Amino acid sequence: MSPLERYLIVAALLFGIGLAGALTRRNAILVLAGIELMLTAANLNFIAFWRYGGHPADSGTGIVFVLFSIAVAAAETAVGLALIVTIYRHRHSTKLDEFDELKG
Amino acid sequence: MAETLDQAFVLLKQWLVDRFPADLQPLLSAFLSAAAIVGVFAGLFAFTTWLERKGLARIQNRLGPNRVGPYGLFQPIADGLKMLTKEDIVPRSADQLVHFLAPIMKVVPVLLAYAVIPVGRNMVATDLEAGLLFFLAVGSATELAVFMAGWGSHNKYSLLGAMRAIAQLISYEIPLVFAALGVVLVAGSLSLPAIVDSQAGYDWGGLARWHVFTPWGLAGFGLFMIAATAKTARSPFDLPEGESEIIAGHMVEYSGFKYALFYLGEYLSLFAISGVGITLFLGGWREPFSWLAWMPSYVWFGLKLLACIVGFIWLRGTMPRLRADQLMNFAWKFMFPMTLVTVVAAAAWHLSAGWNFTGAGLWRWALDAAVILIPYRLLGARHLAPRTYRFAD
Amino acid sequence: MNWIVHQLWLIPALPFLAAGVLALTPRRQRAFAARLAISALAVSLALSCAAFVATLGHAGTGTFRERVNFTWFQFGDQALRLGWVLDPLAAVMLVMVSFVGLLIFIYSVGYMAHDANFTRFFCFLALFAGAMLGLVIANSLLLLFVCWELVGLASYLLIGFWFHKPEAAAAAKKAFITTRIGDVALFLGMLWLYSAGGTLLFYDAGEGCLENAALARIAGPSLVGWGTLVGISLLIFGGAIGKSGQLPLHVWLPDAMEGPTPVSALIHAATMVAAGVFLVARVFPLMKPDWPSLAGGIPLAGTPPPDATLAITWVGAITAVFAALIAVAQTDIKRILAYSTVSQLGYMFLGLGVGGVAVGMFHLLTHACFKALLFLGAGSVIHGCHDEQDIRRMGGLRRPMPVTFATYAVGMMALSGVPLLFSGFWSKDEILHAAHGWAGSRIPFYLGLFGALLTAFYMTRQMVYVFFGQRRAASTPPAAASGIRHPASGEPHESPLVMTVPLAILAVSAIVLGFLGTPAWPWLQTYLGADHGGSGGVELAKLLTKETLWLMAISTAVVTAGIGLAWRWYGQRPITDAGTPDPLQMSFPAAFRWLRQKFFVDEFYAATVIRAHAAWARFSDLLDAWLWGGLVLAVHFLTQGLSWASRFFDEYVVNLGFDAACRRLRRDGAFAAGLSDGKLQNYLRGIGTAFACLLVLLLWGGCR
Amino acid sequence: MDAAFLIAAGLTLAAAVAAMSLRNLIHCALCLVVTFFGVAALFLLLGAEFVSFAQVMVYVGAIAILIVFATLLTRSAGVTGEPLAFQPWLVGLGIAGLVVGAIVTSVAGSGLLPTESSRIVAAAPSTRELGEQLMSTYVLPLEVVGLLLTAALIGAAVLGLREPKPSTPPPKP
Repeated sequence: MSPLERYLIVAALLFGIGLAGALTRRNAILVLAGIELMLTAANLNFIAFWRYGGHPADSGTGIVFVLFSIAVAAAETAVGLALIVTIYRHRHSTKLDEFDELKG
Repeated sequence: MAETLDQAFVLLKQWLVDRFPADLQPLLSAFLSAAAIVGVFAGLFAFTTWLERKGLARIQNRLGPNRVGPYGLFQPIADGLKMLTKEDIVPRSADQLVHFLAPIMKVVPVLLAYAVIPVGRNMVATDLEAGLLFFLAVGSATELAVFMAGWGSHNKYSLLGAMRAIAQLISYEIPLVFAALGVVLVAGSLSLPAIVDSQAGYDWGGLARWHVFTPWGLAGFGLFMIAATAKTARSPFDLPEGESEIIAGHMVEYSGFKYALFYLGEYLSLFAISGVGITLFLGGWREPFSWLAWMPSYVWFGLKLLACIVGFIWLRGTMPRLRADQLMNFAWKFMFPMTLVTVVAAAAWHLSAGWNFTGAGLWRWALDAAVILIPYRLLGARHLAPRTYRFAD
Repeated sequence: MNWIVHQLWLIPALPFLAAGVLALTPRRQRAFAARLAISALAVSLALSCAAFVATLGHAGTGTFRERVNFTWFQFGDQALRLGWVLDPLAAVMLVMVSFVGLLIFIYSVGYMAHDANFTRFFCFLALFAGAMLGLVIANSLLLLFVCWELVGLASYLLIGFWFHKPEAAAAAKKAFITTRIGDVALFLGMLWLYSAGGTLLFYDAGEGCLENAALARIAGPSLVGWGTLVGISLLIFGGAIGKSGQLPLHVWLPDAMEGPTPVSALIHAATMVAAGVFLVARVFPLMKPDWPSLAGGIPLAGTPPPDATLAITWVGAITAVFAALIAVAQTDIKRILAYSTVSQLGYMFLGLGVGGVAVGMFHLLTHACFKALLFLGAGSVIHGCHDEQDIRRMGGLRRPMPVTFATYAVGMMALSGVPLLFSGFWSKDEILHAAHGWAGSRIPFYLGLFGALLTAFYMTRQMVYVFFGQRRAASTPPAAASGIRHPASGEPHESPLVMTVPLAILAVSAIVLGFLGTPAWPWLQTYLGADHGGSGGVELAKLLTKETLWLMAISTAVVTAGIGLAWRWYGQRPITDAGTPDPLQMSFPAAFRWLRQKFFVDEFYAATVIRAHAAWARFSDLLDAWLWGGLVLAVHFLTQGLSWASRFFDEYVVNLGFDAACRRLRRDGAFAAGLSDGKLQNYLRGIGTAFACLLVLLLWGGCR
Repeated sequence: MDAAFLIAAGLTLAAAVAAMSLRNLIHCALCLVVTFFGVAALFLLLGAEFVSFAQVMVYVGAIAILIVFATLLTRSAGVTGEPLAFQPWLVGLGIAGLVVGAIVTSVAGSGLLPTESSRIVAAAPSTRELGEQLMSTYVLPLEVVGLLLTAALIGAAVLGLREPKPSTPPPKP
């Protein structure tokens, strides 16, 4: 197994764990945490491809992409958590399956 | 001779390492550095507790420790023994694991931070390229330790104290980072040894070219040190402990050795952040005047560190504690914009480095000072004005 | 090159900066506003003095002229270059403007102390001073023009400072529009100059438009070239006429009295009107080219051809007398001074025309001092009398306001030209002397003498009205409230120290300044003439001859006659009641009416220019209402008809099919809406399943 | 090297599983922190020093703290009685398993991936080069990210503000 594949599989597992968490947990905060895990897995992929991807001329793109991704994750978490807190204020609950106002 | 004296510790370590087989050498080298750091700074911690108690006593017109040893010098040892022999109490309702891990979480990152601080010429444990970032990243782990202690104790005072402390730490982390950013901008590197090197040389026949001797550097140093005071939760920013309001904040349920670890962690982070402040603005281990170059570099670092510590002690003895809203207002309405301004000023300084016409130096100074002073007047006037109290009206 | 030359831009920049900061300053920061404006101008004054000293050191060795030029922007191969210049002319103007300006600033602190818009006032003042200083140092006609327009803008803002007063707003508009007429001429002249000479820089290492090479290029070898040069000069002079209130564009200047008094002082002494004179002095080589030295030769060999100075001389001389005549019959204290300014500006142009730069500038400098003094004195009087401006309702102020009286008397004597001790005498005498020696005609000289007589007469009349006799305020109620501060009844009082100290300083300088240019020691003439030496009638050797002494005797006699006449009519029989008609009115009712009504110039303009304009506007309005309006209406109806048709088609043809489609869409939409149950994780599940399926499909499909 | 990788990867995955399955939310958050540290370690192993530190700073220093705060603000800390998940939790797990399976299969079976030998190990960009790239090549994305962060900051602050009580309309005169 080449080093790249090792990292890719770790990232895939991390992604799967995050996805499973996001799909199965009721608490909105944990769902958000699961999404963070998925993002992190993506970042790991970026770095792994940057390191072993075979594009020597491209010295910084992977890193820069991950930096942007981290920034986006930070923004997403901030807004997401603010939303959760606001919802909690109105509904006194953070259970995701109780929020279905938007159903068709 | 001076050269040898300067490199004494480096040579000693080299000599020691050379005794061993090549496989072991990197490991041993790292171990020796770590041991030296832990030993020296733990010793400094002991000394500082004594110095602080003595200093505060002077300020408050009393004697301070004077029973154990000459001038109470062995007081820290006695304190340490007492701490070690105390009963380690864990509340029944506490989260055992978190409660146990919190003090470790506090001390370990701080010790990690020392890895990148150059304490002398060629005396840095690891010269990371992103050393400053490493320091800041590791420093942000402290907040977690505070939270773990506060939440794990299952005590409302400790939780309140922890929340307060985290709010404060996060708020002051931003000015801290921005104040350091100006130096990074001018030095063009995140590596702390490289930042020290960027302050090499002398101006005006003998005055070192430290960043603190520029308008933005002076402002940045002040702001950095204020933020550092808040970040290490020292007076006047010691709200997280606030013994008169929330007893001792997140540490209320700790006793014995764990409490000592918290105490140690606080002082170690104080030294670390002072060390970084020195590195960023005060030229690190460099001497202030060219004719003082004969003194070993680590002596200079130690002297500066001592000066910082004394400054902190003095501050603690002088200033009253802030209120929580004052603390936040100060952070977001004054510190944050001002540090942004210093970044702009540093950029202006950097850009104007190429000026060469008559009076360029003066113009540069005036411009840079104006960039800082005008926003300072606009921002500071409101905060530094004499406070008027409105009683129930 | 001296360091000050490089930093010369700071002189106008500092007041500009102060104005900019003040524009953003909240209204309550009064002390800050005053302090900032005054300190900015004080630094400018210090720098101006440094510049002056720098030129001084070189005065003996010939021309001191240092310039800094830079390219503003480049379009195509044409570079638009600006710059600044330091020469004796600019240096004395800088010192004068910043010195007088500074005193007026300080005075304003007292005068405007109760005004709500104190900060705005100082912002405008600083802008005014900065614009004027910029105008002085400009080394390019374009830069000069920019500052010139800024001066106009600032004067507009300041004259209309109390814009809630209709008169003030009207006066501001009048000033702006009237000067704009002159500015159009100046602008045309500038364009012509650029097309003819290829540069607007005054001095540019021999290539500037005031230097011989460029002049020769413009003038050329033919009569056409001569015409070009004279045409450009006359157009530029047209700008000066507008700015300096010469006939026939003088009408705005007296009306500008509606502004606060420090503004009047600033306009009349240091900035606005001086700009016109300075402009002519600056481009004097253009106005009066040194024909023999221009290469190429002149077709009219022998006698030099007439140039623009002819026009300058006549306009100046006629204005001097014309305005002085009007001043005789006015009753508003500031209006008298305003007409006196117009008259004195006429003298300056006369001096420029007949004697060259030094003569005109000397009078400009002395006049700046004593006219600022007079205006500030008048302001002090108005302040002390609780906003009373009518001299008929003053009287006897000598005792309650001693300092004002003393300084005002100095100013009055300087303006009248009382011999030997006062600056006005020397500078006016200089002009008369030059006029006497003018080759063209003797008439300007006689006009000048007559003007001097009138000047002495009306100033004495004003002095007597204001300071002598007895108080007449209570005898009639005040006619109208002037300014935002309503006249309060009460005894007149002396002004505060912040107002009287500038008066005293100005009084001293009104005396001292004259000795810089006496015939015995014509320092200023040599200083300025070092450059413009070949152009004028100043011949230093002859200044102490019999002719000079004779002229001085004549002018002394004329002044004495003027003062005596006025004293006899007004002083000997004290006027006791504000309603009493003027003694002059009793003697010559018809002539007095003409003078009181300012020769009906305003009415004449109203009847001709303004009426023509109004008629044209009415015609345009009719055209708009009927011709274009009708067209628009036709298009309107046409469009409406088309819309009706379109709507009909839309509703009964298109919509039928569309409605059916919509119904279908709604039914299907309802089904799709049922799929989204609002539960977040169900969506996520769907996405995950879809993603997995897609991946499996890809793997299966052999995408490897 | 290999051992380091195994430790880091194992720690990361174990902590991730714990973070997604523990009952106490605070414990979940703390495990999340461990995961992030593990990923940072993986980054270090891959030679991405800067990203590793940035990861620690942002995820541990900011995001984890935010999650903890949100947990405390919504009073969902210490809830132990709650079932692991709601009704069809097996479905969720199955879908996740499907996704992971698909990805792992494609990774393991792919011949497109470069092997280690194809990589000519170029020197990792120094921090300075990284900064220069950010300021030149990627300056536009950088600005956009800055804008995004600002917007997120303002948005979060606005969301977090206490809403004023809906005021009753003033009585009609």
